[in-house]
Amino acid sequence: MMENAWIIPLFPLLSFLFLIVFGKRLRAVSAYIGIFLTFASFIISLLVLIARFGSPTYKAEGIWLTIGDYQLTAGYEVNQLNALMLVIVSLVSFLVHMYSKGYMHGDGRISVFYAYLGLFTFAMLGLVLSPNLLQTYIFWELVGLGSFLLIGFYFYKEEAKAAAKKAFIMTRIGDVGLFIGMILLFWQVGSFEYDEIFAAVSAGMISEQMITLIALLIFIGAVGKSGQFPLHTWLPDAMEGPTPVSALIHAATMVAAGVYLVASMFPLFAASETAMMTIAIIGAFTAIFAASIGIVQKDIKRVLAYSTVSQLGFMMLALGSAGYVAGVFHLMTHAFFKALLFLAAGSVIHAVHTQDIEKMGGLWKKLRVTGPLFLIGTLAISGVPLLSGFFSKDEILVSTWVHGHTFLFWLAVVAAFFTAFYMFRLFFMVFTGEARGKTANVKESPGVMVIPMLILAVLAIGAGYVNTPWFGTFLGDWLTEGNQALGHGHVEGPAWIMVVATAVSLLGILLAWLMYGKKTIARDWFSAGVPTVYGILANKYYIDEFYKMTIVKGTTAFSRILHFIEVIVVEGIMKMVAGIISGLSKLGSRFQSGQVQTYGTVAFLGLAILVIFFAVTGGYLK
Amino acid sequence: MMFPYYLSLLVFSPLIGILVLVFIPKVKEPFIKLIGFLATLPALILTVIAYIAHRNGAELSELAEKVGWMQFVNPEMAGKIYSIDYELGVDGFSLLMLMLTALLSTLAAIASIHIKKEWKGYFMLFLLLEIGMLGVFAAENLILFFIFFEITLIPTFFLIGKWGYFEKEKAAFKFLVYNGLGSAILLIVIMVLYARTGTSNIEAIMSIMASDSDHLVVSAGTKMGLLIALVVAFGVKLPIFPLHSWMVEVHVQAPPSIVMLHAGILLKIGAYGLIKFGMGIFPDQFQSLAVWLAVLGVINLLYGAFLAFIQTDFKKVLAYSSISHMGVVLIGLGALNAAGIQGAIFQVVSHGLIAALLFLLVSIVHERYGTSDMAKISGLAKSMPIAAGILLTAALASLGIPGMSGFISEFMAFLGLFKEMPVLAAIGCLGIIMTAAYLLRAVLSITFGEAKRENTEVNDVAPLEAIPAAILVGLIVLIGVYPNILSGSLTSTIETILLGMGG
Amino acid sequence: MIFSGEFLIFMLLALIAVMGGVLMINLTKVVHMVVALVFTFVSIAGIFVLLSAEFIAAVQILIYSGAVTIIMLFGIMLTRHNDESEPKTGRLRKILLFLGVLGFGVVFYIGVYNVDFPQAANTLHENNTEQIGIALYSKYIIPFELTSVILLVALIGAIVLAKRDDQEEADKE
Amino acid sequence: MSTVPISAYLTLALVLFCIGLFGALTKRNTVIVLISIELMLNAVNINLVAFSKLGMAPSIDGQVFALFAIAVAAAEAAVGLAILIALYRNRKSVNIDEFNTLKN
Repeated sequence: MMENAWIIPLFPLLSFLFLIVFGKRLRAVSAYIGIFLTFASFIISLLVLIARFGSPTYKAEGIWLTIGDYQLTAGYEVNQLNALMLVIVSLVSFLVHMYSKGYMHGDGRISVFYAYLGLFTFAMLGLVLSPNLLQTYIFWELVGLGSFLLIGFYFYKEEAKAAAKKAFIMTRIGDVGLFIGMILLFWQVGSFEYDEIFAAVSAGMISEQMITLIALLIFIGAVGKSGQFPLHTWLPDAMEGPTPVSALIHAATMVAAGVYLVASMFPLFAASETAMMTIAIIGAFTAIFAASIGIVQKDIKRVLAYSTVSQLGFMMLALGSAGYVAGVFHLMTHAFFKALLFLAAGSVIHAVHTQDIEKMGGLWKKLRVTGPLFLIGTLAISGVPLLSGFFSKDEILVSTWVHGHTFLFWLAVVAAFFTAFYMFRLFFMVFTGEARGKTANVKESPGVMVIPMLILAVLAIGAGYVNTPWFGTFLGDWLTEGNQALGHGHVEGPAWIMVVATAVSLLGILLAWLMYGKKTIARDWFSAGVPTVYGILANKYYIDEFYKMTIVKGTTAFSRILHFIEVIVVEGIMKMVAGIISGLSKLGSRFQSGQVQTYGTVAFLGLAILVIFFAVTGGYLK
Repeated sequence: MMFPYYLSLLVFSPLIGILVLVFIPKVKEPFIKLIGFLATLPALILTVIAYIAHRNGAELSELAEKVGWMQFVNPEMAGKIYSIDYELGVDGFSLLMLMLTALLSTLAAIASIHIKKEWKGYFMLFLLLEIGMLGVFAAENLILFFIFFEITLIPTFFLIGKWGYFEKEKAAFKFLVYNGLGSAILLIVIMVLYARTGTSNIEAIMSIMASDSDHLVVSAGTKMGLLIALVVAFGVKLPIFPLHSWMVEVHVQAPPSIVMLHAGILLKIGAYGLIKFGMGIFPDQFQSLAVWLAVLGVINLLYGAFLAFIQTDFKKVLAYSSISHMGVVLIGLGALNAAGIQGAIFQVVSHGLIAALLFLLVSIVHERYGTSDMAKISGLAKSMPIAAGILLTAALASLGIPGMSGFISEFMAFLGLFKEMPVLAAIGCLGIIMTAAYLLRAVLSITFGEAKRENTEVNDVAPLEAIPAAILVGLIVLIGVYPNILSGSLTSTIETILLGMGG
Repeated sequence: MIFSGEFLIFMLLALIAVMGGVLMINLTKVVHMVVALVFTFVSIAGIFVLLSAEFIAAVQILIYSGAVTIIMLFGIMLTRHNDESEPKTGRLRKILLFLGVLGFGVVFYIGVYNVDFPQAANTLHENNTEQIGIALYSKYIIPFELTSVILLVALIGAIVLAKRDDQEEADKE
Repeated sequence: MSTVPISAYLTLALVLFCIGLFGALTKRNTVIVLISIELMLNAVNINLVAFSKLGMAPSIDGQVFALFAIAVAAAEAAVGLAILIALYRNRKSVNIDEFNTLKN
């Protein structure tokens, strides 16, 4: 089966090509084509995963580009991480395809939407299958392209346009880091192949500083894609895209690509202590930073977006603390519960046609299915015991503690507390209490939207059990099998960590309940109590404004300066030269007065000068 | 397959069209356009046949031809006969350029349907321009090269000056003055080389120069001077940073179908000349100049990008983007290793296709909206979804999205430069971000957003317009997905160049 | 240098000739200029006599001092009677030309001032007119005839040019 | 034989030639320009005649040439004047500044 893995990304590609060409005529039928083809992908992915359990890594490559003495190859590889990601991606993608059938119902450009989804899925699957860094980079960019197209799907909205542009450019900044890192690595190793890179790293062929530099550059790529601080601002804005897109791209798959990249390059990162430390710090900081913003947001999707940023920070923290398994594990569980949350949020938005949580409330009774599903997602992300998020988050905390990052550990704990708090704040505001908006016409979403959510809910509950301290660490053992560099499959940590994690999440839920559920604590005690802090948080630490003031304005100003140079200096020199020439010719044309005497004078003067010259110099022939 | 005078026929095949056009009354518009289009086909077919034959293992040297042309005796050296021969020949690189030229000429001929007046004169000049361009890439002789080089100038001048937009005359004169200056410098270089070596055959000069390690034929200083002059001469064409201002104006004022050829081929003659003559004839001097070329390349890249960022006219954005992209060519050349040179050549081909595509779209949009001012067009995705889609594709190709040709060339050029000058390359990478920024800013402001009321009543792309666009997109994607399709025929060219470098 | 009578006369004639030229340059009235030049022409005739070219001298007086001068005076009369003085020309050009002419003159003077050919005996002064006549009608017969053609052409040309166009006249009236 | 050296004649001719040249190029009145040209021709004649007597190989040829020159000069004067009159008739001026039809 594994030798046929190359076929997996081709289905969505086919879907993309087919729909972009014939979509106009197919209209609503396009949805079925997209769903069917992604389903095929998913089935094969599943088969590949099953096949991978029993056999070693499979890899096939062909020559793609010859550069001098180097042969760059393209191909595909199925190892543990790839196989797992294949299934996650194709499953979520399939579910989102299905969900979109209901969500996008009636949209005139549905075929385009499915085409874009197909493109994205193709790129993401290609990314996952890549056996070398160059191919990863190629699909990495294509994934960004898919994301860009889908964010800008509502192209007539100015916000969507701005968000798409921002997403593309900000991730591109990160991509350039990856680009540079990749090329530097190539000249160190002489190959883009992961195997050879890791071999070179373990053989000590590359100097310590170089590894650190390369690792950090590659990490910049991951920062851009995964919305880590300081390149995180595009991710919340990306919520301008249709909600299923947010679920697929900006929660489950693409944003996790950064984490995936770091995970798949893990041996390289592990070789540099500085790089690992940086990743851990950035991860932890992003986790708490985004969580603190999430507390005060009023847009349902933005809250989820900040929570995504924050969770991605957790994953980075895990990877930076050598918790390879923890990172990948959380990546998997997060994919499920965050996709679930987004789809449920989409269902809510679909029902009430607003994203402002201030205008929701009391939807529990109206949305009989969506409500509980949302609750499941919320519980999972908050780390309530026995749901998937609990296990993976616990794993991360353990890794961090064991690795000795005490301070980061406590940061992560606080972030976990925030997470529980703002997620339940969201839940209570949306589903409980008084209805604050028009909820008369609210109807539950159609089955085609509910079924994907149900599947994801099951996974959000159960996915954690593949790797638990109690029932065995199957996932961890399998992932690290046959590869020393990835660390141990399971990290033993002190038992109190689990207690602390449970305690903070329950504490967060309690606080949220007190404020928004039972309302024993005034809702505005925070915003009224410390308005400055509240203002900072509500304005996302003014990061966007800061960028606008510095980078955007700076670039424009610099461009203006260059424009000035262009006009004054470059054009000026040209004008000057032209002026001198035309001045000279004007002078010359004055002699062309039509008067014979003038001509005679000039001719004679020329003669006289020549004569005098030759008389003085003695002539040419002398 | 390969009959004698194959290349001559190829180069001069548009002449048939000119001759036919002479006898057609100038009012028969559709007929003239049809003839103009058909006349570009023989060259295209011949180049494609040659390329396929080459891919199947045919030797390109079979195509070379040589006929005595003129001879004269050097009065001071009795017995030494100076001769200039009519010599045509191709290598992998120039065959590629020939194919690109033939293809873009055909497509530009199709895009010329929007020409509004004097079709007869237009197509006659157009075909003459094609002869010049084909000749430039097929000439194996410096003097012949120069003649063809000049042939390209004159039709372009008239095409811009007569069929362009508002300030067409000014642009045409600027074009002529700059390029005339460039070709004057080129002529000096050619004449010095000819006088010193006694031959004008490019390969003969190369071998003389290669064996002239003691600088007996030409002193080291002169060589350096000649190379710098060559860089300036081709730098005008390319264009290199301070010599670029003519090109912006030409891009804005010339008719889009001509800009397709201009941006697609004529600019590339500069790169072709630098690679073929600069590297081929003065390999050692080129090496010492490489750093500066790379620096210039980075300046070009960033300068063009930053200026494109604040333009308000879409055509100007594209013009500065061309400057920026030509920086990549220089970067590749400056890197002076297999990756870099291959990247530069790829960029030449790739930018040729992408620029042609972009200007094709400009012509389509301009035809319908009567402007290319970005403030006046918006919501193209609503009114002309197909055009908007292709425009977006072209922009993405231009900004180097993998899977399209722009990425491959950019990647290889930077790959090359990072090996030699990592810090400079890292600065250059800023250009990648800027490219994304300015292209998206421009393209999104046209395609996205609310469609203006007066803009809604326009037709989408007509089939006749869509065909060239589809061909271009197809080629761009083909090169992007499977770049080896080009690199195969380039290997020998690059090896020869690098051998000359002694590396 | 021998201070001979011949030299004295030469100096006198040369002085008159140059004086005439300089006056021609500096006088303001056109008629005066022409008259000044008559002096030059006459003194050049004297120079010719000194050079044993009596016939040329006679021709010089007849044609230059007589015919050409008279033609010129006629020309002046026929064109503009009241405005005989001439307008000023550009000062810069005058200065430049003066310098140019001066330089030109100096250079040629340097070339000329010590030209000295060995004196050879000659018989030019004997039957000068006869010698010229023999030369003209034997050796130079073709140029001589051509000269007559030129004169004829000039004659006809001058008449054609100066003749009023009848058509034009008719239009005027 | 002759006590006046040839250089004296040549110098005299040179001076006259220069005066004629200066006059021809600076004077505004066309008549004077014409007459200056006559002066230059005359200076040439002096040279011819001087060489005919005091040159390396004295002969009558120089005088014959001077005659030819005089004939041509006379013809020139006549034609020149005729042109002048024709021009005057058109332009009502003999000022050479106004004769600038060469410009167009």
